Parts: sequence; structure tokens; C-alpha cells
Amino acid sequence: MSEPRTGVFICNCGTNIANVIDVEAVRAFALTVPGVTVARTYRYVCSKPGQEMIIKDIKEHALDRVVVAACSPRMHEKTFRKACQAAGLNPYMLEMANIREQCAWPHVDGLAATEKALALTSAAIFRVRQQEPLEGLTAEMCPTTLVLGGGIAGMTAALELADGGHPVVLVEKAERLGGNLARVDLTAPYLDSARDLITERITRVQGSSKIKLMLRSQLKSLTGFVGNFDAEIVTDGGGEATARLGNVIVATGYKEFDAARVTHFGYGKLPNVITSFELEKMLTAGRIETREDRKPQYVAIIHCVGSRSAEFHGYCSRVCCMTAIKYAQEIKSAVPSCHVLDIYIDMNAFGKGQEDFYKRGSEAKTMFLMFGKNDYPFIRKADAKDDCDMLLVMDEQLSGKRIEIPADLVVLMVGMEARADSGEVAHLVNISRDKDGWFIESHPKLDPVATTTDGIYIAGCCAAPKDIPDSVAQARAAAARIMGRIAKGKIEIEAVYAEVDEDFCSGCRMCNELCPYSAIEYDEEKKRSHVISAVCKACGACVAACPSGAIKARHFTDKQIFAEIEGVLA
Amino acid sequence: MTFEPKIVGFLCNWCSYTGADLAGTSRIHYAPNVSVIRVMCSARIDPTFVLKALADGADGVLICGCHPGDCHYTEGNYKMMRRFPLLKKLLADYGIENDRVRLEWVSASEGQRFADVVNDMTERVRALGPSPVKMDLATDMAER
Amino acid sequence: MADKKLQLAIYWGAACGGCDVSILDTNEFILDVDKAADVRLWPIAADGKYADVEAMDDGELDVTIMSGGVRNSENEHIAKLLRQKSKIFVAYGSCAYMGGIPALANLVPRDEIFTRAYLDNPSIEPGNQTIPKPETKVNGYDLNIPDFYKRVYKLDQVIDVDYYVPGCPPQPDQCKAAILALVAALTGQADPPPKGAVVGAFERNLCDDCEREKSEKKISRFYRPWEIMQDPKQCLMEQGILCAGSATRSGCGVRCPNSGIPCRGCYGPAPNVLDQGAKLLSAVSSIIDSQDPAEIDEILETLPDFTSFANRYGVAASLLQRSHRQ
Amino acid sequence: MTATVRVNPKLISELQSYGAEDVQNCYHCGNCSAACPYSSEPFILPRMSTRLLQMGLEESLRGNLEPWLCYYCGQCSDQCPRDAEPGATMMSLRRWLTGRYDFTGIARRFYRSWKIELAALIIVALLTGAGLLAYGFLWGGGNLSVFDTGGGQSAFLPAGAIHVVDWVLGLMFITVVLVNMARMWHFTMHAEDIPRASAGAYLRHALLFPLHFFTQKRWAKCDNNMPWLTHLPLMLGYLTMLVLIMFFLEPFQDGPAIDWKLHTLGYLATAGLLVGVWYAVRGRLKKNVPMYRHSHSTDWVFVLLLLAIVATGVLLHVLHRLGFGAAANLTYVAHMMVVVPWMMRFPFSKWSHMMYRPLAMYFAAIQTEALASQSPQLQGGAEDELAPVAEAA
Repeated sequence: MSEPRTGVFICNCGTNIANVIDVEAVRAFALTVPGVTVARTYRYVCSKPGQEMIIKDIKEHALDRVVVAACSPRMHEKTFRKACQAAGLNPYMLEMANIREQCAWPHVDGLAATEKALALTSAAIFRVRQQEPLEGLTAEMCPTTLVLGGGIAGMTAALELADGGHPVVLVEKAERLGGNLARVDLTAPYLDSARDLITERITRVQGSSKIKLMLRSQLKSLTGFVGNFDAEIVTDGGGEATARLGNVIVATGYKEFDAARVTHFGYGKLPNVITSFELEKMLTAGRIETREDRKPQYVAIIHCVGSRSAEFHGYCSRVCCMTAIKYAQEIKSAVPSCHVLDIYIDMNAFGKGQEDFYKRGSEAKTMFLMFGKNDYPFIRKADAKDDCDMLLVMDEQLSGKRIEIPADLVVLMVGMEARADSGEVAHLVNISRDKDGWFIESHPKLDPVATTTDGIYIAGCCAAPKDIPDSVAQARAAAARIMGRIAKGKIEIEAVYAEVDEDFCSGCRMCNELCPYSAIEYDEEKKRSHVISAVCKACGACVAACPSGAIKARHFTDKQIFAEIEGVLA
Repeated sequence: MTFEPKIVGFLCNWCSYTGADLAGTSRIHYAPNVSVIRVMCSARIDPTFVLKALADGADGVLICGCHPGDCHYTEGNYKMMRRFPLLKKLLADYGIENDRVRLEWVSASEGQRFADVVNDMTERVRALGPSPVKMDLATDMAER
Repeated sequence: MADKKLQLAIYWGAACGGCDVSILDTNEFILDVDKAADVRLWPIAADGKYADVEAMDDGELDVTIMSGGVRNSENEHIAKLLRQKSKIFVAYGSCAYMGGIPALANLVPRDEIFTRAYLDNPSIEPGNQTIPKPETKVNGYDLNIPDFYKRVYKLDQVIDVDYYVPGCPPQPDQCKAAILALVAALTGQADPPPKGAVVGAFERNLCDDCEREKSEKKISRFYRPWEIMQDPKQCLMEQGILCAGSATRSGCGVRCPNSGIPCRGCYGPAPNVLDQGAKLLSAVSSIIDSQDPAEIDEILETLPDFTSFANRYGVAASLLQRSHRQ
Repeated sequence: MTATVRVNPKLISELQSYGAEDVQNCYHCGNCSAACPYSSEPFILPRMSTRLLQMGLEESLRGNLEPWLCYYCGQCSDQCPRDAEPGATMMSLRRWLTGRYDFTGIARRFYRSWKIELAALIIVALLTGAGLLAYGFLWGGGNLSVFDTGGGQSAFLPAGAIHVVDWVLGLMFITVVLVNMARMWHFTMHAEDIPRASAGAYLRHALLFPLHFFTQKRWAKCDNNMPWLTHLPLMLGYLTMLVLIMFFLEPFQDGPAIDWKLHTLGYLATAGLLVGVWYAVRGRLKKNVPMYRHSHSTDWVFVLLLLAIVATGVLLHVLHRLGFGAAANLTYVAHMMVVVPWMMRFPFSKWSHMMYRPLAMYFAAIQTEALASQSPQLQGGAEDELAPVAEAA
């Protein structure tokens, strides 16, 4: 390698750096390091004139490497890479020394800080010497999207994409569309009918020429990477299909909590203790009666069954509170003489229209009784003399009294939990799950529908309990994200990724299990492992683990880091 | 004059390096003895890096990653978590004192924690004195 | 110089002699060597004195093949002497190449070795414990023995080495191939290998040549080879048997794994690896199947003396080279 | 709190007939108790009473003093984010309690239907009227035009006789009220989870009853103490009149000669009554004060009767002094036709709160002390302000 020509630019950052660090000393030092052609200090290297200075020097001094000693690379690396590019230098021939956030600011002793600045700068100069020009890749983006799950989220996403003119494969495990919402009568807080909400979608999905609907079907395998997935889909009764896909939306939904697990309530033993979904059935049928076909005089609704408990799920299932209020009102209108007792921990009535809905619930003379977390009421049969079928005993929090509640019908607001097969699904599409089994988003606030695997999106309750509006919003968001990428046509693949040198790979397969993105494929013929660049996120786990040193982390090679170590300690 | 240890830090880009930046932006002052080398993930840190740093004269090595369960790459930090105890055994067999090499979890929001870790580590290494490796390789050949 | 015979010296430093045996293991090939070369020095085969070597001109020897590293002053003296006298110097075997088994002693300070060997050793007659000194007077005569260095060096830490032949011992075919390559080079029939090259071994790792079936790896406990009935087809590592093959250069013919013994790493690190032990450490620990520190420690408990295993032949060649305990 | 109590979802509806409106809207944010000038440990009003009512815990409600500690300044209702009208709730609870204390059950009937009450009043009024006329003609003076004994003739309705009537009725109803007060004591001071108080405690705080009876000083704590100010003359005027009639009826009614001492008192009292009534009527019409926003039928009966009494009283006096004997006598009969039903209502209506309130203050002080002796952190609080006189005594 011919002697490198490195330009070193030290930023005063106004006085931010210069006040603590003797930038001139850094400059003088840089010039003593072999391979450094020019070294300059400047007030604001990131400013326009600052960047122009770099560009000018690259051209005049034919620099092939640039070191900027300034702020954190997390701050301005992009800026200076652009500058290099503008001067016709590959952006990866730049290295930054972080002498502001990690030197000037946290250190007071100017001498020591300057010492450290020298170390950091020399590390950067040593490193940049080992750096190589890198180019990103591009790949085709297949416009077809696979949607897993035909619930409200799945159907919405599918329609959104289809309406945008893009082909969709909609895979539903059950023999009908609609998911859990199809089991619901009215919806809070506006009491509009769930049936209306979904039938319109079902008919449109079935009618759409863009949507390939596959009922009683499941995803069997998914290989490849964003824009270029290959899916195998199996249908009950032996049908098998394959599809080329660009993206996947996982909208597999949730499963209701099994009320029998909470022993206090004697669900399954006491005939008139039912779950919210069983009540929905009654409401849809329009007849609310006890097992003995009597109109109930007292209906007790118990919240947080399986949710917000130390024993079962710690999280809040989010929709039960308003659903309970909905029941209170529906029951009242069905059986006006009936008294509804709503037994809750906290009333979660966030969001549009919900507080008013709650108030209306109160006006409907619902008796609200508060129990303590993990201090469930327990249910016993009432005595003959009582005017009710069962009695609930609990410590009421707001009055501090131990009370007895008459009930003929007890409704358990069962929470949501991750589906039993969420593990398989996660493994199939290679996304991760949190401790409760919900799929994890790429960023909980800033990137809520994407996942850590590029091209895989999540929508609806498979990510966490949510209500219909949020599920629909997520579905549409996911669809929009995908349409954006389809519109771009091609996908850029970051230049920084790991690659296997097949000459040195011995096929020991130590690395195969290590990749969180399953980016490493093993080629049985060649007996070599291979990294799919598009899937790789460049964490470098495999690189560090490769016992043959056959995997190279582009822009973070052993050579570069060794050089950096030598530089720091030089 | 007191001995100023030279410590090499390997920090993951997403949590710890950002945490270190935060310490700076929030003007939390800490010892200037740790010079940081940025890697994408603590999983990238090859034990070779640690040995090389010591061989090249570092008095200590600090490794920082995201808290377990918090990794940007979902589980990279667990790989470091697995390597570290074995590495510590190896270092012990090579006669490197326990306090010279250290693994800490520092999140992007833990500027203060990073500062505390650096200060504490610096004090411990200062107490140990210069790295035996340093003097040894220098005098080895002569004294045989 | 075709007519002129090849001038060859074979010597040993801190070694067990196995390497010389491996040369003999080339069987009748050794006769061809004898035809082609004057063996000027080879303690196990022919008599020879320091004086004879000292008498040689510099570069008089074409090739010196030295096994063993440098443990004492004699090793160093002769290594330097032979270097001076030869055109090509070959470090032969793991000890010469990386320090080898003797270099394991680098993990223990010298005085501890002496204490163990000359004082605490139960086989020593009580009251007669003595630590040998370089000079002693025995009824009027000066008795000199080499002085025992603080540590073991691989050859190239003491002298300039041209080529390396790894292995403990090197596999006879490889030995043969190496010698032939050198002869070819010296007789101008082929270009010499680049200086510092590892000859008599491949540019790839052992797993590449190992026939055992390999799949994705996760380890929930380690076993010593005798602790389980091993599956003769499956990769030993996957069965929990610590095997250095993945971190070791190939060339031995996979002799150990083929006979159900995990690779010990005698052929040294992969071409572009700095520290064989560290690499093996990184690989092996990465595939431990646990995310819980306590459990990880438990699993590692089933892995006794990893350091010595991972650096069995390479302590002197490892980045830290020796124990630095004071 | 081990005893398990049964909730009763029906009670809340029952309370509606007592004027409770949006009780169930309350979700216990506690703003009301924060705003309430009377709320302090251990009497967290109006939240606790509201809760007990929502849950239909009759037992606990019956033993609850808090409604009486509330003067309906309405600050709670103003603060309520859910328009649960806690003030109105407390008011309705006072009515409900009055009904509960009353052993005859009449109060409950009156509160539940104003028709019954009105009927009862009219009947009593008519009986009174008929009775008096009969008495006047048959056993009294016999001459309708003779009002007082000035002309030597005996009066159509001799003061002595009326006096007896007053006393008989008075005693009758006082007994009823006393019995009800006893019941109140039993309900509240012998309720569950209320520590029994010592006789000493009862003595120590004894002075609180008269103090609050005459001054309602606690009411003055409302930010707006206008209601208290206007209520005071009504109250005092009323009491003065009561005393004059019960003890000085003859000198007050008889003779052409005027006993100025008594009459001045009488005029002042009348003025007081007028002011009070005027303010009450005006308030109930304009609904300018929260306390008047939710008038119950019985409230109207109360003020209207009072108005009638004052009016006829004044008229009768004027006619008498101008010498229109016959007219005066007829007015007198009319006057009595209002007074008697009015007195009869005493134990069964709002009226009786003049006894229950001060009694509640008294009991509250005792309870606070008793509770405080149980849990020290209750030291101070309600006790301080409920027992200023206790120290004085």
C-alpha cells in the first residue's frame, strides 16, 4: 500500500473544544504522525466554510484519507462523509475522533484532556490508514406483500395495499375472516356494531382482484430478505403454495386469557360465571339469562381477569374497561330492572370519547366497586334466604369496607395474551418477542410498526393489546411504510455489513446460531457459511466469534480496530 | 507525580457510546483516563482486542454494552456476557489482576453511570499500579 | 550447484525429540534425503560437536531444521549459531513455531517450577534438595550447565526464522512435502516460498477437512471425551466435547478427531488469526446456550483449565506470552 | 374492618325521592373533600357519605354524622368534575336521616310524597279552625267581635285556653323530637366500628349543644356566610316568638294596654322572621345559592307556612290594635290554622334539624376524641374546631 495521504481537521467548536483542549498541540502532533499530509484547526469544521476547507484540501493535496477531530460521530459523521463524497473521496475513508462529548466536555484539566485528545486523534489516524472504500448494494423490491392474519388489522392492511394497486397474499389460519372482532356485538365507546365494521371489509377483501385470499392456511417457511422473500404456505388438506414477496405484515392478533386459571372465580364450576366473550354471544342473541333461563336481577362484572396481576400478566389489556362499561349499558337496556355492579381495579378510560362513555356508564346507575391489585374478590353460592344466586366477597378500596355483592350472573373481563403459536411465527419470520410473548417493534415510540428484521412489519394486537382504532391505524401505517418502499423500486443496502471470506471459512458453523437476524446461511455443497448482506445489520457478533477469522466486518475489521488500539496506546 | 493509568474502553455504538456522549453533553465530569474505541455492538468485541490492548501497554480495559434485554441487536450483549467470565479466567491464568479488565452495562440514558464507572475503574487501576505486562515485555529479553 | 550436495543440519532446542522421530517417520524418503544431502549435524542420528558447527563459515549450511523453542542458554546459543551458519532456517514443529508444550510453563513463574521440581518433589531424597546453579565447583573443576531462562521463547522471538513447519509432531507427509519444497527452491526448480511462510500445512482450518457432520451449535454443558458415548459422525463440539479444530490450521490429516480425540490445536492458529486461544475462547463461549450469568458460570464449570487447553501449544506465541503474576 | 356488609344497589334509587340526584356520577377523585371547609379527619365529607350511599350501605349511613356537619355551602358541587352534586346528596341524606330517626314513620311519608303531606296539613288546619270556632261560640266568650278582655267582656278566644292548646301540642311534639334524638344518639354513637365514648366525654363536650344550637357558628366557616347571617335572625326571631308564646301569651295577647317590653321583642322577632323568610323565598326563586338550587317540596311547605304564620300574626295584631275585634278573631283562627300544622310538622321535617345539627356537632366532638385516643394521628383535626367551648368549660 503506497504511503497514505491523510488530512487531519481539528475543530475548535467555537470555544467548546478550544477552551479545554490545546487544539494547536493536537495539530502539531498530527503532523508528526507518518502518513499525515495536512493538519488544520478551524472554528467550526462542520460549518459550510469548514466543509469547503476539507473539500479544497482533499483536491489540492490529493488526500485519500480524512480524520476529523471534533464532536461525536453520532453527531456529524454523516456531514463529513458528505463532504468527502463532494470531493470525490469515498465516504468510508473518513474517521472521526470524538474530542468534544468524550473529551473537552467531561474533562476539566486541560493538560490531561489534551493528552487524551492526542490519543483519540492518533487512534483515528491509525485506523483510517486501514480503512477501505466501500460501496452499498441495491436489490430489487418485489411488490407483493404477505399479510398474516385476517382479523381487522390484517384485512385493513391488505385492503390498503390492494387499493394502492399492489398484490397481496392474505393468509388466515381459521376458515373465516374477521378474527376476534367477529365474536363481538357492539363496540365501545360509540356502540356501533362490530359486524358492520368487518362485513364491509370481508366483502371487499373477497372481491378484490389484488388480494389472494388463503383461508385455513399457514406460513410454513420464509427465506430471503427484504424485497426478496420466498414463502411456503400450507393449506389444510395438503395444499401447498409458494410465493415471492417483498414484505410481510404480521397481524396474527391475540388469544383471550383462560379464565379457569383464576381459581377465585370458580369459572367452569359455577354455571353463572361467564367470560366477556360468552356474554357477547348472549348480547348478539339478544337474550341475557342465567343458565336457569331467569332474567338476572344482579350482574357483576369483574375487570382485569388475568391482567395487571402478579400471578398472571403484569400488563393492562387496554380494552376491557370500556368493554365492561359497554356491557353495563347493554345489559341495562336489555334488562332495565337489572342492577349492574362493576368491579374494577382502576378505570382506564383514555382516548377519544371514552371518559364520556365512562360517565354515561355511571349515569346508567352502575355501581362501581374498587378492588386492590392481586386481591381478587372470591365468589360463593348465596344462601337460600338471599335474593341472589351468588355472593362476591371483597375488600372495597374506596370505602375501606369488606363487602358482599349479590350476583345472579358474573362476567369475567378476560384480558388478552399472546397466541400460543406466537413463538413459531416469531421464529418463522425471524422477529423477537418480549417476556409476555408480544412481538417487539423496532422502536416502541419512533418505529412502532417495523421490526428489527427489515421487511417484516407488525400490526394490531400481536404486538400488544390495543383497541380497534389503534389496530387499524397500525395496519394502515404498516401498509403505507411498505408502499413507500415499493414506490422506491429498489432497496439500498448499507455498505457496512459482515462478509465471509470463503477461502478461510472452514464451515465449522460456529457462527450460524449467533446471528439475531438469521443472516447467515450455510451452503451444504460448498460447506461454507455465507452472510446475506441485505439482512445483516453489522453487529459483528459472528465476526468476533469466527475461530478462523474468516468473517470480515466491513468498516469494523480486526485490522482497523487493532490499528485503533495501537493508535490509542502509541 | 501520581501514576495515571491508560485505559482502553470498548463501547457499543447504541447504548454505551451514546451514554458516554450524554455524560459529555450533560457536562458530567469524570477521569480522563479512558480512551474509547467504538464498536457497533459489544458482541463485536473479540477477546483478542482485550489481550492486544494489554499487550500493547494498556493498564486496563473497560467493556461496555447495553443492559441485558436491551440490546439494539436484541441479544448481542449476551454473547459478550458469555465470553467475559471465560476471558477473566484466562486473564487470571496469565496473572492479570481482576480489576484491570471490567464489563459494565451502560444504557444510552446513563451518562452519570458511565462517569461513575470510569471514575471507579480509574481509581482501582491506579491503586494496582502500572500494568505488569508493560514492564515485563520490556525487561524480559534482557533478564531472560 | 546441482552436483553439490545439500548441506543440512537438524537440531533440537526445548523439545521432546518427537519431531526428529517424525522426520524418521518419512521412512525410505529419509534415504533420498541422505542421497541428496550431507547431514552435517543431527544429534539423534549422527555424532557432532559445537566445535564443528562453530568451525563452519557463515551460510555454509543450506538448511537448518530446528525443533523446540528456547528454554535455556544452550538453546539460545545453538539457535543463534546455526542461524548464522545457514541460508535457510526452518522452525520445525509446534515448539519451535509457537513454544509448544514446554511453553505451558510460561503460565508459572520460574521459581515455582524450581520449587516444585527440586524442593517439593516427593521423589527427592529428604535433606538432599538442591536447586542447580549454572556454575558449580565439583572437586576443583568448574561444572557449567545452561542457565534456565525465566520463560520459554518460540524460535522467532530469539532469531530470524525463514519458514515454519507446524505440528506436534509434524505429519510425515507434510515434513516430506516441506523438505521437497525447500530442495526444489534451493535447486532452482521452483520459487522459494515467501519468507515467514508456514509450509507443510494448509491455508485453512481443520473443520474444513474434518469429516464429522456439522450443524448449528448450542452448548448447554461440556464433557471430557471419556464422559460420554460420542457419536462418531457428529461434530465433537456439538456433542459438548471441547475441540480446537475450528481455531486450528489444517494439515495434520485430522488425525485426532478421526480417532475420537478432540483437536488439541498443535498446528497453530488460522493464517489470519493473532491469538489462537483467544479466538477459540470467543467462539466456544459465544455458543453457550444461556442468557443467565449464573447458569453461564455453571456451564463454564464443566470446562476445566480452558486456558491451558486453548493455548496448549501456543502460550509463547499468544499475545500475552507468559504469566505476569508478580 | 372484618365485619362483612352487604351492598344494596337499590338504596340509591330510594334516595332520589329525598332529592339525591347524580350520586352515581361520583368517581371519588376527592375534589369535594378538598374543597369542603368542614372536611377533616375523621369526618371526610362529603366523599365518604357519597360512597356509602353509592354502595347502599344503609347501616353505615344511618350511623353517619357527616350529613349534619355539612351546611351546604355548595363549594363541593362547584368543584365536582362530574356534576355529581355532592352538596345535594348531603342535603338528601339529611332528609333521609330525619326520616330514619323519626320512629313514627310520618317523616318518611311526608318526604316521599308531598300530596300526603299537604293533605295532612289541610286536615289538621281545618280541624283546628273548626275546633277554635266551636270553642269560641260554645265555651269561650261567645261574641266574635270581642278580641281581648279590655271591654270587661271575656274574649272570644281567651289567651289562657290557647295557651293550654299551645302547651299540649308543644309537649306532644317535643316528646316525639326527644325520642327521635335518642334514636339518633343510638344509631350514631352505638354504630359499628365507633368506639364507645365515656360519660366523661359526654360531660366535657356538653356545652357544644347549646353553643351550636343558638349560633350555628360552624356555618360561618363557609366562604359565603350570607346564608348564615340571614338564617340567624330567622332562627333567633323564631325562638323569641316561641318563648313569648309559650310563656307570655296572656300579657302579649290581652289587654288594650301594651306591654312594650314584650312587644318590642315581638316586633324584633317578627322583623327577624320576615328577613329570613324573604331571603329564603328569594333564594329559592332565584336559585342564587347552591343550597337553594335543589328545593324539595317540603322546603317550600316550610317557608310558605312560615310566611303565612308571620303574615297572619302581623295582620291579627294590627286588626286587634285598630279595634276590629271580629276581623282580629277570624285572623287569629286563621293564624292558628297555620301554626298548629306547622308545629305538628316540627318533628317530621327539615325543621327538626335545629335539634339534630347541634346534637351532631356534640356527638362528632365526642367521637373524634374517642377515635383520637385510638389512633394518635387524629389528634387535632375536627376536634379542635368542634370543641372550643369544651376548653372554655
